[in-house]
Amino acid sequence: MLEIKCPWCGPRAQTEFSYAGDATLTRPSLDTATETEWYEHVYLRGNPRGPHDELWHHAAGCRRFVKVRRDVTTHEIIATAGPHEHLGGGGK
Amino acid sequence: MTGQAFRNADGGGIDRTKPLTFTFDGKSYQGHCGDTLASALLANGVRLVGRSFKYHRPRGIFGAGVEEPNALVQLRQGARTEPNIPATRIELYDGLVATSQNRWPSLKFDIGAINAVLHKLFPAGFYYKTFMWPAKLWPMYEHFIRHIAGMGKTPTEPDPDDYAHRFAHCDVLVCGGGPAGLATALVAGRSGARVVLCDENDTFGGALRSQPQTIDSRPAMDWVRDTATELGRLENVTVLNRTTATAYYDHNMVVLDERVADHKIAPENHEPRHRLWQVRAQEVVLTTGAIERPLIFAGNDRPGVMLASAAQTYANQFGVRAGERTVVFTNNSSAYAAAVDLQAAGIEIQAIIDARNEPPAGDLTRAKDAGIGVLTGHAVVAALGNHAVNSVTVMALNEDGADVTGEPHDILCDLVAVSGGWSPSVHLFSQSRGKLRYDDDLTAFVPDRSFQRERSAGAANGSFDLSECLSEGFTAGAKAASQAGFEAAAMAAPTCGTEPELRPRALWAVPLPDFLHGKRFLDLQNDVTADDVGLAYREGYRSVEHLKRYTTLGMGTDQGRTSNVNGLALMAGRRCEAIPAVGTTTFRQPFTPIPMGAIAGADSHDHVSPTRLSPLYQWHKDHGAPFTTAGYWMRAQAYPQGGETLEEAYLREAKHVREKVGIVDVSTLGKIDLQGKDAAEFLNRVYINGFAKLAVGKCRYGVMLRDDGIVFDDGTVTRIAEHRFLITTTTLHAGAVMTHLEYLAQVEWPELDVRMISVTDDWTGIALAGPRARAVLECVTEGDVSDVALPFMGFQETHIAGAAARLYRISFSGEQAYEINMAPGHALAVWEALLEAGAADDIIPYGSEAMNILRIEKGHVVGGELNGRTTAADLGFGKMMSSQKPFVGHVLAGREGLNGEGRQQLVGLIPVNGRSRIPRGAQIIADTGAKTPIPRLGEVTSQCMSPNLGHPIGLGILANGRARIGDTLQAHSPLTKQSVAVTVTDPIFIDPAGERLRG
Amino acid sequence: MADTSPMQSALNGIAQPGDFGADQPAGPGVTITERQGLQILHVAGDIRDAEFPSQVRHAIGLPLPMSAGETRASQGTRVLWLGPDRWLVATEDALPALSDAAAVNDVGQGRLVLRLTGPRVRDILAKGCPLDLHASAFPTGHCAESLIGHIGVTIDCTADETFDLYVNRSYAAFFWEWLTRAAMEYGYRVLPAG
Amino acid sequence: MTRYSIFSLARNALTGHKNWPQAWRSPEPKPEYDVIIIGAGGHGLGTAYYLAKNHGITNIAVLEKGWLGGGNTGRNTTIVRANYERTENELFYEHSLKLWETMSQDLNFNVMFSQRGVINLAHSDAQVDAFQRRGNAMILNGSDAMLLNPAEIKARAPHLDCSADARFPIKGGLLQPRGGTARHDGVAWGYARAADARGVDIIQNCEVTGLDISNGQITGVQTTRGAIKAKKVGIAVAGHTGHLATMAGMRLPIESHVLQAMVSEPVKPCLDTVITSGAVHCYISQSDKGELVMGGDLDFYNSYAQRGNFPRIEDVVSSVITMFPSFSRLRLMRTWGGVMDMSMDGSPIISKTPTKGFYINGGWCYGGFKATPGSAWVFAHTIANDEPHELNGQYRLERFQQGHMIDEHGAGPTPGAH
Ligand SMILES: Cc1cc2nc3c(=O)[nH]c(=O)nc-3n(C[C@H](O)[C@H](O)[C@H](O)COP(=O)(O)OP(=O)(O)OC[C@H]3O[C@@H](n4cnc5c(N)ncnc54)[C@H](O)[C@@H]3O)c2cc1C
Ligand SMILES: NC(=O)c1ccc[n+]([C@@H]2O[C@H](COP(=O)([O-])OP(=O)(O)OC[C@H]3O[C@@H](n4cnc5c(N)ncnc54)[C@H](O)[C@@H]3O)[C@@H](O)[C@H]2O)c1
Ligand SMILES: Cc1cc2nc3c(=O)[nH]c(=O)nc-3n(C[C@H](O)[C@H](O)[C@H](O)COP(=O)(O)O)c2cc1C
Ligand SMILES: [Zn+2]
Repeated sequence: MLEIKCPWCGPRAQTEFSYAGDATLTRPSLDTATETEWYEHVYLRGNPRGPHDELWHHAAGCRRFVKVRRDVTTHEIIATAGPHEHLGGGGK
Repeated sequence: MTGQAFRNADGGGIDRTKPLTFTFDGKSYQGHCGDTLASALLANGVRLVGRSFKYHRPRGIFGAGVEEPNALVQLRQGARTEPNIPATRIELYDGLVATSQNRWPSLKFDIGAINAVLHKLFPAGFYYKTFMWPAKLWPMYEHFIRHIAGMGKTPTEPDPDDYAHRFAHCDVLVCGGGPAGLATALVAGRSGARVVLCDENDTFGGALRSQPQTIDSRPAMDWVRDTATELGRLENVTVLNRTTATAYYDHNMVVLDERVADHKIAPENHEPRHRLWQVRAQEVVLTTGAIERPLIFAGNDRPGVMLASAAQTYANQFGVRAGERTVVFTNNSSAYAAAVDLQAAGIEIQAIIDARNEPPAGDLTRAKDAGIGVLTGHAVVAALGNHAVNSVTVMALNEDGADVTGEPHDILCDLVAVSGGWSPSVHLFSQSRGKLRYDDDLTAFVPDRSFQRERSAGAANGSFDLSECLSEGFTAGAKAASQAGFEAAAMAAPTCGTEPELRPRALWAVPLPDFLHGKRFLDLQNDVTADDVGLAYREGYRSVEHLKRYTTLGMGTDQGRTSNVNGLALMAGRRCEAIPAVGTTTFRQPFTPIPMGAIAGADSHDHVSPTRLSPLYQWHKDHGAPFTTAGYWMRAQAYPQGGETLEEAYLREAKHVREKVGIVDVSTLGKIDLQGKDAAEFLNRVYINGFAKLAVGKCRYGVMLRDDGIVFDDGTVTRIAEHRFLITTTTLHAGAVMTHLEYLAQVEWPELDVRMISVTDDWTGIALAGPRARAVLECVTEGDVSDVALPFMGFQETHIAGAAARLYRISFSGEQAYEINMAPGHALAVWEALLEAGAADDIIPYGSEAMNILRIEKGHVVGGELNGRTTAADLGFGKMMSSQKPFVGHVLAGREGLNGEGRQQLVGLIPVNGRSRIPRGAQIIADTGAKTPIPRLGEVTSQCMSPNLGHPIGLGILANGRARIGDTLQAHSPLTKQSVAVTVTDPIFIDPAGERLRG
Repeated sequence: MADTSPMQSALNGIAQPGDFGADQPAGPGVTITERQGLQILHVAGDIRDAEFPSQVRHAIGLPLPMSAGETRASQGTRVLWLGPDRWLVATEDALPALSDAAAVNDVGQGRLVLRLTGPRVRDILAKGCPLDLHASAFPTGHCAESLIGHIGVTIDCTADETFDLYVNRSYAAFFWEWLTRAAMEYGYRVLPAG
Repeated sequence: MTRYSIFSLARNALTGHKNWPQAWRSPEPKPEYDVIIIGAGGHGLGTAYYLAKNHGITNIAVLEKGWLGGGNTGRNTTIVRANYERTENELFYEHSLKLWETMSQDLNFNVMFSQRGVINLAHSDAQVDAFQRRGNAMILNGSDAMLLNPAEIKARAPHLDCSADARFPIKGGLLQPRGGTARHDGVAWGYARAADARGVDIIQNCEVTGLDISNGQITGVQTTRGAIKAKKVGIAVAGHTGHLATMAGMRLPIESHVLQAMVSEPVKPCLDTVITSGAVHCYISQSDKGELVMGGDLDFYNSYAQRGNFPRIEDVVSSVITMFPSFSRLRLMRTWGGVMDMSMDGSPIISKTPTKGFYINGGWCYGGFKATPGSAWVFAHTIANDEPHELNGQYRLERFQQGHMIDEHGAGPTPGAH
């Protein structure tokens, strides 16, 4: 079981969280973005083999979304932060 | 010691004053407290204990611990029976019952042994090459293969025992309680760190329990006892015996399996049978010791061939002679100590056959002092005998070990104690992603680089000398504690009696001379031989992974503990490559097999996933309602009266509601309280329709889409106050909608001032519906609920039956209806008050089935229609989609494929004959006689008998459905051999103008 | 208008007072009491909005705890940190009136509150809760939201060997069964609700 | 190729099995091939085989970074079925199922395809409805399906708890009698041997590290064993699809996730069919060797690690013993993980790409083993003709942008959700 450091609650068990997907995506504007921009946003993924920035939802804790940089080849967590903060640590 | 012919009068850790009776294959024997089943069987001279997997060869006891590949038995009887338990791992208790496996009709005479005769036809992978013709006979061949395979038998009754889980956190976890582990735990424990120490055995001491040594000139076991006592007294140390570190996962989480009651006939006083620990450790120290490897020669599987350390364990720990006369066959120094101990236990040592040409002088002196003859540069080429060994054939090895030469000579013996060197137990290390290194001097893989916060010490680290084990343990304990933030006092290693280095000679399989036949077994459990490696090589299965899968080497319950290294070394030899270049197969969890019950803990059966109950649950139950699940919720289906079937009951209820009045428990709907200055704007973005102008005290129906433009969920939104809304969701999507809204608010639109909380549990919901609904309501509230004060889609905060309540005039049934929300503690009172107040109006409770009928009659969509593929337009919500404002999903909803020709749209269906039920799950087609594949125009998503219309109806989604209204098509169910002609209609069957709900 | 309607506990018909499970000469491993009559508010707000914390403090007489797991207590009232923008106020007194600065919900009836006390309480909770419940990591005055037996629970260590658990009401029966089964091996006593 | 049969087995027995030839060669890579297939799993090897057999193209290399069959082909729960509701899927998987039925004979390698039936359990009336809908669609599309009542299910799986008060009571089940299991490794080996016999070079320990593309046309690949040229390159790398696509400068509607599987210790036959339950999240069958083979949901986070985590093991095992209470005392022997190519609608992508000569086969989610022969068949067709086969036109890459998703579960564009 992974241990994820919630920026608010501290280190907590993986089971308290639910995975919420790629955190590198920037949501297109609701009113001005094109169908292609939305298509790319909703469907396409970098799916990198290595450090991956992703969101986890601390569902059974503070219910905040947390940004996590995790190496998907080792599951090592490099850094965590709030959804609008910059992640420290290595990786891209 | 009745009948225990092989038990010595003294020596060992057993309690001779406590005789225990057990049976094996129906025959009764005696053993002692402290025995394992294996030691007790050997004490009684029982040597044949099982049959092998494929050839059904007779097999005996080979090891003394987790490495045992052979002696697997069916333990216990009835509901507690368990297959495949190694006799070496079973602590004897009084009344133990064990039976041998994989034989029929008996262990001594096994029909399956015919396979051994036909063995030539059955090399590794033979089944890939045959049984293909005629193809239709394969099921028969397979039936035969399956019955030959397998081992023990599955219980046929549910498990009567309890299992528990346990989460734990510590600074230092020590896996393995031999000298290295005890030393580690001692230093770490004294530092004040939170320490957990576990060992799979009943007592601590590891190898010292069976290999007597000295520490500070005293018996090493004294030190073990002192240390264990001190550790037991330290409050910051948790000491767990009978506890296997079974799995090492990411982020230093190690799973331990504690066998709380396996050493008893049954668990006592409510204790769980196993307790599964999930330990999160700052630092882990692996002190799991090492396991002896065998040497491979013809007939090396016969009962009586045994690991030297195992024979030594039986002698020293259990006072049991594993034979009368033994030949010790080794390629390293460790067997010399074993030989001396065997001799001391009264076993006659015929000779030590040492593969090395020049064993270290110390070994030779030791043998000489004990009067044991040593034959150097020799090997056992074959063990002879049938149900047990009776002699071995010995020959000289040539210089490179690739051949045997000279005169063969036979030595009589009933025990062959073999040692092929030692393999550190690196399983957990590998599971933690650690990288191994091959050590040529030890002829073994040892830990090299760690990737988690973990280190190895002692034999697990390739250090076999006791003083080295202790000093490595002290160092590891100190390092781990200080890494975890504690100040650890270094400890000086005590002086120990010296043990010679192993100095093994690599010898992976003794060559088989031409004049001899016989199989040289690598994997005793799966009957994989040295020749199978050759075959795999020849056929191109040369990667160790192919070797493993083609031959099944190491795929048994012992996971190849004693066979893998020999197998891959043989393959390396074939490939003319170095052993590290060939590599190992992957070590996987678990370390040793653990019962599935232990893994599930308390989380099985009724607790496999949570159940949620409405505050009215008990009332429903008391009134005879059967329940159905909706997500975690249990919902009352109907209230059958006096002998009614379920269907009769819900048809009656559905009719009654439209004619009179009824109440239904709708507590399961999701409810979200949304507050904040931007709440209205937030809703505007989330729903396809507008909410900015919704007045305080009004409700509105809303539909939300996913980002991809498909309908996500629907429900109502009520404006409670200027900046406060109550959102309802469907039962099934409540969690997902909440998460979706939180995501949007927190991550995407942080600029909006909104906060939300799920209030599903805080408000119980009761819907009151039917033409007489208002009349009933008026009896239980003092508020004004007239049509003017509370019109359709109106909202009030009021009191009902004395309880503070939220009252919504919304309708799912299409009738005049109210949804009443109140605090759950009051729900029962309100429910009963409504029934009482409504008695004059003939009120009834109705369940989820009638509710479903009412909504189908009104063409409301739920699960079958909101199937994650339909768009708002498909479902008839096209006009609701606002063009005034953007909302989630609107862009991708515009994609070509989600619009235009051919989309399946919501329609109603009525049987043409007015009678036939529309088959459940029917597909809608034009022509039942068409050629396969028959085009599917659509599908029936819901159907029921409409008690109010007097004929069956259905909802479906149909290609170009709205344009097909009036057409006749087939609702076709070949699965149930039903086909009903249906007329396509508007999906709203009752009161399309909505007069009833406004009335 | 005041509530006149009778109240019903989520454990009605489920929890029976008495001693259960293993015989323990030293007494039960844990004693379980349902706490009834607590007023509970869920308070959400933005602490950057200076008004909000001071208003809350004014209304309940306690400052909002600001760090993870922190609680504030006075006679009869406890304030629990649930997250950076959420708190739970549990009081035996009358409900404080909170202003518009916060999003407030009365969740008193939506929760089952159990008080667990006894020498084995941490052992029992650790059967299903992944948090570090050791006294050094979860001392008196500490609280957390987490999972116990796969159900979300708010855990409040109110005194040595004493924990209050807040469970969503619809899970009450399920949780009760989990809890009492977990307590079997240590023996447990159920006291009448109070 | 020496034909395998009981006669060749007997003949070789006489010579101590010393004369069996290699099942496949280990050739050095040539500088250029007509077609390069990346990934020697069942799909890649099968594609090479059908390119040779159906399309007469034999100058092919299959490049494999590890050992052939070591990807998901070698680590799946081996369930073979064609029980889909979407027509696009059903026709494709039914084609695949037909190929399974003759695979052993076609390859002259017994892949032990065992049609012991696959049962999907329904635990609520709504699920019975959904399964009936699916079963009907299957039959209309020419496949086989049967509806079972609880008693019929109990008769086929006596250890199953069919009691009415079970937490997930069994209300019925959808059986596909022709479904079953196969010996997963055998599939890879059988295709490898048959492809090799037709001249295909299978090159193991050869990782593709880059794709050479010029002017929108593929020209070859870079590998750990040097550059190799080809004008047509197809990838069949399952969990690594996203990674390979990056080399072509593409992002795909695919994420890589870890899925675990596990086996119990072997026991005598006790489960003679395949049981799956969507609501309880597990599937289970018994192998010919006797182990119970079990799986469940993903671990639900992106991963290329081939190793999973404990919560999922707990979950699968508790589901299994809830359904089969008497399995509680059986022991779990081994667990492992595989890297899954999860697509955005749960259906695969077998498609041309914007780069000429570059073809993609991926997005198999939980179910690509059963697709092996069908996928290989149509992928070979697509590569040979530079046009999709009629059965994979719908699996084109553009479908997402156009809004033609094939979303069996209606789970939407969340790759872990399918
Ligand atoms: C645990 C588990 C259970 C499953 N259960 C089932 C089931 O019951 N039924 C079912 O139908 N499906 C199941 N699946 C899915 C199924 O196993 C896969 O979809 C299928 O086997 C994929 O086959 P493949 O040939 O496409 O990929 P693989 O067999 O994974 O082959 C891809 C190959 O590509 C190689 N490769 C990757 N990158 C490179 C590179 N850069 N250069 C060279 N080579 C490369 C890999 O090493 C690998 O050998 C399961 C999967 C898993 C993990
Ligand atoms: N005669 C020789 O040449 C020779 C060879 C090898 C070892 N030894 C001796 O063995 C001892 C080695 O000491 P040590 O402490 O390193 O090892 P050890 O073998 O004494 O102790 C390891 C302990 O860990 C337990 N264990 C292993 N895996 C476990 C797991 N996953 N979970 C729980 N418990 C587990 C074992 O059952 C054992 O009790 C020394 O006394 C050494 O002299 C001698
Ligand atoms: C259907 C199936 C059955 C298996 N049976 C066994 C088995 O009986 N014994 C065993 O040790 N492993 C068994 N395995 C697991 C493999 O040993 C191995 O773990 C798996 O192929 C993944 O490879 P890896 O662990 O080397 O990464 C089985 C795997 C599959 C797919
Ligand atoms: Zn948190």
